[in-house]
Amino acid sequence: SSGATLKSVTFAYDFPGPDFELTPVVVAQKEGFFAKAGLNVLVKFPPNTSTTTQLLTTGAAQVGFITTTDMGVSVNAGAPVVSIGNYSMSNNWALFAKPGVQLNAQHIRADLLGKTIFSYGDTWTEAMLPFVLRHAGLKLSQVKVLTAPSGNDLTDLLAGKVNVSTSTTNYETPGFVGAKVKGKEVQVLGTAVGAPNIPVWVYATTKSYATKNSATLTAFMSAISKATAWAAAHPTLATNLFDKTYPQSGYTNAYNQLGWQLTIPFLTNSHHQYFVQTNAQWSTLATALKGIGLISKVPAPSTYYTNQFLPKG
Amino acid sequence: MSSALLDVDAIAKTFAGTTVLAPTSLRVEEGSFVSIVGPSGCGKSTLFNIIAGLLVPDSGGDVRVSGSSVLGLSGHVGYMLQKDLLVPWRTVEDNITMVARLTRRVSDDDRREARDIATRYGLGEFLNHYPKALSGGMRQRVAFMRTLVAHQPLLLLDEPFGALDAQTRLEMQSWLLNVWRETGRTVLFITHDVDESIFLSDRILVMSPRPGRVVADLPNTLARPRELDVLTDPQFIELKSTIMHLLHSRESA
Amino acid sequence: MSSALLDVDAIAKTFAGTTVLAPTSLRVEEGSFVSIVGPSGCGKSTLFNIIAGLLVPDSGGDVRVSGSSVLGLSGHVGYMLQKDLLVPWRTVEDNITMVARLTRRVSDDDRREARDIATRYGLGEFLNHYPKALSGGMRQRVAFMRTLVAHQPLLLLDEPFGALDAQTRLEMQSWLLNVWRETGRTVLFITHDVDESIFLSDRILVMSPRPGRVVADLPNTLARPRELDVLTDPQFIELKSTIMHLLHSRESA
Amino acid sequence: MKKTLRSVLIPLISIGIVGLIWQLVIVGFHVQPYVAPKPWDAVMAVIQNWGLLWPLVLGTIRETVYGFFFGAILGVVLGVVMSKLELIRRLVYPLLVLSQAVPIIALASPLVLILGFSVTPKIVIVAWIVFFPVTVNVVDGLTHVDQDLLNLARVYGASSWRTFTQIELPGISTPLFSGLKIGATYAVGGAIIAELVGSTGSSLAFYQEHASANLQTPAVYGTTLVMTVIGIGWFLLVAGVEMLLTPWQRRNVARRRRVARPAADQ
Amino acid sequence: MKKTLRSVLIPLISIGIVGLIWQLVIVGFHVQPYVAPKPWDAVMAVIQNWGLLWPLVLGTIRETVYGFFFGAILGVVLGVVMSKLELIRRLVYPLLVLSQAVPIIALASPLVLILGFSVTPKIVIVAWIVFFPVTVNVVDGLTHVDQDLLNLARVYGASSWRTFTQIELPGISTPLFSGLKIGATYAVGGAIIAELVGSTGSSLAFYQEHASANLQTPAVYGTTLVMTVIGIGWFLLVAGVEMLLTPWQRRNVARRRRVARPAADQ
Ligand SMILES: Nc1ncnc2c1ncn2[C@@H]1O[C@H](COP(=O)(O)OP(=O)(O)OP(=O)(O)O)[C@@H](O)[C@H]1O
Ligand SMILES: Nc1ncnc2c1ncn2[C@@H]1O[C@H](COP(=O)(O)OP(=O)(O)OP(=O)(O)O)[C@@H](O)[C@H]1O
Ligand SMILES: [Mg+2]
Ligand SMILES: [Mg+2]
Repeated sequence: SSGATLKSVTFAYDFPGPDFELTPVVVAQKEGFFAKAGLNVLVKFPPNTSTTTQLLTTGAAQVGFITTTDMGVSVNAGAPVVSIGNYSMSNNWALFAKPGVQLNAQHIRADLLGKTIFSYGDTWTEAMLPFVLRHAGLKLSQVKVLTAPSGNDLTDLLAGKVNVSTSTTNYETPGFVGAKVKGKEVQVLGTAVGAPNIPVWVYATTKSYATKNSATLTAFMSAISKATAWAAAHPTLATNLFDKTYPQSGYTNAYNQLGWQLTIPFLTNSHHQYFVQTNAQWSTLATALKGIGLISKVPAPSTYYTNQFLPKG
Repeated sequence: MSSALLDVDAIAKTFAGTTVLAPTSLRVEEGSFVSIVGPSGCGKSTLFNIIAGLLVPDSGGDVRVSGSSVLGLSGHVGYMLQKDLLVPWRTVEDNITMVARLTRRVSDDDRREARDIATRYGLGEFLNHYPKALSGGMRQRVAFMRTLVAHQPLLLLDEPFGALDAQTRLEMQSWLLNVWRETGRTVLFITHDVDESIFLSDRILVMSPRPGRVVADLPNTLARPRELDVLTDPQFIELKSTIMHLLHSRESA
Repeated sequence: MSSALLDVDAIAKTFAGTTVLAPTSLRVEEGSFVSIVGPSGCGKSTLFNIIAGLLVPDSGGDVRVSGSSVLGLSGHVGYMLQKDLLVPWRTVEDNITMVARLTRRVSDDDRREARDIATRYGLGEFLNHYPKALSGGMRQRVAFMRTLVAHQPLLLLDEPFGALDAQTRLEMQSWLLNVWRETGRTVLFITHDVDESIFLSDRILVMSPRPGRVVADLPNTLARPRELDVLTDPQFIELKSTIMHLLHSRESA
Repeated sequence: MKKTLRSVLIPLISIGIVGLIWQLVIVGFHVQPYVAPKPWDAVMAVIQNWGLLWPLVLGTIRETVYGFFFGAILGVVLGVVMSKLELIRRLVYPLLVLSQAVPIIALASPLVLILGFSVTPKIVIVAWIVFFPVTVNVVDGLTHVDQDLLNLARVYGASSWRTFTQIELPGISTPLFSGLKIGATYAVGGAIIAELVGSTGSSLAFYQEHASANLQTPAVYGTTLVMTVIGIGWFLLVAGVEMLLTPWQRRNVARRRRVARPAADQ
Repeated sequence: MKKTLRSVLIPLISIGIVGLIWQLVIVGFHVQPYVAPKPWDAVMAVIQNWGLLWPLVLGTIRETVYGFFFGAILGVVLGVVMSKLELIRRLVYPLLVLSQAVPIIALASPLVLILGFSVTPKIVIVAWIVFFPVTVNVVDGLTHVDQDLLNLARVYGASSWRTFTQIELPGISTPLFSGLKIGATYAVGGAIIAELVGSTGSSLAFYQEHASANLQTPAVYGTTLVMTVIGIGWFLLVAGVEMLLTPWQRRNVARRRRVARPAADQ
């Protein structure tokens, strides 16, 4: 079909620049999944990591990519946004130590006691860390949390300035590889030390757009579903496509390859399903956010999401 | 209404409580050459600044040029200030044409005139020099040339020749007299050189020490053109002694 | 080796290819008062700047004070420059004590001296004024006071009284002569006023137009102390006419 | 008295006008509170959390003050040295330009690696930002100090130090204070960036970042208000010191006969 | 000729020295490549990726140039208006200080939201950073222009415009160019921050940001080198223009008799 008949949709990413988590969208653009669904999708990057919600609510974008914690606070702040599908189905947030340094789920208390933990100050880490500390039987005062929104956790970790860094495995591991440090990285998944196993990222839109553009959103999710499956099946091709689309991203192909490959396992649940959201994931999240005081009340889980646009079957 | 070109009427000036210029009146007929002498700090430059519109006098007085008040206005006189106020970023030639540059487009005629007089009065080799490379007397001459080429009918000259040697000073004086005579301009001239004041002017105003006021208005009827031998003329000598006496009696003033 | 306090030996100065000062030599005996007259731009100030160590002359010459070379050195003279170079951020009192301030701690004595002479010579009411609030003549007097209280044995004065009225000038001259006589200082004095040069000095050096050089070294044996009536002394008149002649014959020089 | 009142009132009016425009935009364009708050809500967010904010504000002020002083002193010293020694100027100038052309963030991270997460790197970063406008203005100012006044000092064989304190320093007061005012204004911004690169415990920057991540726009804008107030205050302080130290710029007569010897004369 | 050579050689030497120290630190302290690369590796990272970098560099230069020009003009205009109109100065100065005390990042995001992701917000941000030092220096410079020269213009009834072009503008050349040089130096840093906040994908800033996330330190430091070179180049350009436009600062005699009428006289 010709461009003129395609419906334009602006997709707001969660980070000011492109990286490999954008692969499904790129594949959907470049392999024609969007076009076949009658869509012309344009990617927009926010000026900083906390503006995606504002891009959506001000109409600058129609569909967005955001963390579930951002969804939590946005809804709490009264922003009329709604999640229309998980991007990842489980929690790959983890603690990392310098290669060769002791970090083990079995004796996590001893490994963390008195240590310095790096955090970007992101809401996700803030929400997860209390679970880990509680699990380890530690009070906040028994560790040192370093917050550095403009820092670089890997450099600080490798240079020995912090003992533990926090991130998701798909971003941290390629970084380690890029650093060419000897020895395998030491990581402990948050879920192994008490963090709830809930998705980190979702696709979202505004309530009004969802009401008026149900067909478009269904088409979008259907195309993204096919593209995600294709990208998971052809990781190398998909990553090359990403690199070709964003040649000046500054990331190496190796980094993107590894990053995407490490992302694939988190995209599906135990039933090999994409996207499907549950009441449980949202109420767990909301409770956690309320627990650290980020939101004032725990709303019904259905406030956050709808599965109505997911591809059938 | 009088036919005086300049009519200063009861002008006084007080700086922060100190009266510098007592109420002073003076009239200058069109085409006349009037000198002002007076002790240092008596308010001569202040008077000029008021006439030129740079200072606003205490309320009550008025300054009229050709009958209309110019209090606080400017643009009606050619004024050579006591400092040789050259523009540091302009060459000698461009400093001489500075008044044109400040008021309109500088024409080739302006430039030619500047070059001509600079060459005639010994600055021909310095047309492209910046002021910092000039001697004190050369700077003063440039400032004087700038004032003359402004072609204003009323000239205020504040010690224009103070830094010049006798010979150069004579040249400048005769040039000034020529211009004055030929173009019918009116000149108000501050000097500390009593000889000079008598040699040049029609009238000499003597001012008292601070707070300054005009204590004598002496007509000078010596015939023109005056040659150097006028210095020995009895009328000259008498006038000079009158002025000297007025100036020296200041302690009692 | 001579006993001259100042010995200027074949000093010349060229600015960018133009010779401003032809090789010039002069000797000044300790305790003498020497005047320099010469046309505007002939290099008088340049000569002073070289003696004071502000300018380096062309190679070949030398300047000796008390027998030792001071080429390019400074700190050995009291120098009043042609510009009344007051420090804008200092009051009159502080400007007078500026030399002390530049070289050592200002003492209460320094202050007292400054206040005394300022009061004696008509600036008592202006001790706390900044220079911008002074008249031209007042500025020049402050600069002169500053030079005198520097208490240097060798004084270079570049037209120190050019902006003063006759009466104030007389006061300053007699003060300078007093200081000179009582403290045995040596004075080199640039002036455009030939009367002044004869009235004050032991010797008068006449310089030629640019490139300047000393064309005459005229001793002045008029008896001291000299009163105002010296102006009519035949010796005075002869000396004056000699100097005038030398100055006016410049076209042929 | 009346003058002081005016010099306080007029800036307040202008801030009031900004607040009014802000309010009108929010109301007029129906801007939702999670996009941008009303000015009064931002102010309230500061007042209500003042207990929490105050220690953070104090921390930022401390970094600003120390950083400004070190930066100002470094700026003057560098400026003086560079204006005196041609070779040093030529060698060092490219490095100074380099130091400012590099984005601060790119510098801040290695600095934190070297100096740790204490207050030190923050002071260093503020000083790093502050010194540059001071140095440029001091270098350019010193190369244009009135040559005649310098000659006066030379005639009497004044030492370099006395020439500097008596002639050069007062002679460059205008550009020096221009540089200091520019530096003072940047100091807060520098402290904020430095705080973003790493703090153990809390900081004003992180408080804001956190509020931003959580869509608490009143707190975000409120924090910006607080930072701005610190910046304006610091600027005014420097401008006030300039007024105090350069009386000859505004007065014809010095205020009064000094009785005690001023320190500058020693 | 010899002088030009020297003025190019000495900065190069100083950069060489920095490179040497850098190399020595890396080798001497066994700094791992993921913390900081050897200088030569950084240079190589630039050379090898030049094809990729060049368009990004061009983009950054474009933002810098436009932003600088708008900022410089705005700075001069604001400075002039503020120095002439006391009321405007009092009203506007707090806002200017405000504009700089607010961290750029905090401003950049709303700006990008309003102006979109084009080159416009980047130019605006660069101009925003550049104008301030210019304005402060112009305001302070104009309040201290030689009163006697202004009087000269007043005596002859010169218009405000001619007084400005003939007396005030040349009279503030030193502080004006100090401000412009400071602004020129900041311009690149401003462009980089702007790129971080408002680029759709490709920009020098993002190239670096991602290289940093990659721990490709040679590329990170190489990009910094490139940014620095742009900054130094821009600074030198402004300094060169200053030399050209203010011959009276260095010469005793104007270079030659002008034949054509210069534009300034019109
Ligand atoms: N830096 C310079 N560059 C070029 N020429 C200069 C420089 N300084 C002075 N001159 C020239 O040197 C000559 C002598 O100047 P100097 O000031 O010594 O004269 P002077 O005898 O003191 O004159 P006056 O009586 O007018 O003060 C002048 O022609 C002047 O233009
Ligand atoms: N801005 C000012 N504030 C205070 N006093 C001032 C100011 N300007 C001038 N004066 C004073 O006014 C008086 C007269 O100054 P003016 O310059 O008119 O004197 P003058 O007659 O020109 O003297 P001279 O022959 O020395 O040039 C002086 O005592 C001076 O100190
Ligand atoms: Mg006067
Ligand atoms: Mg001279």
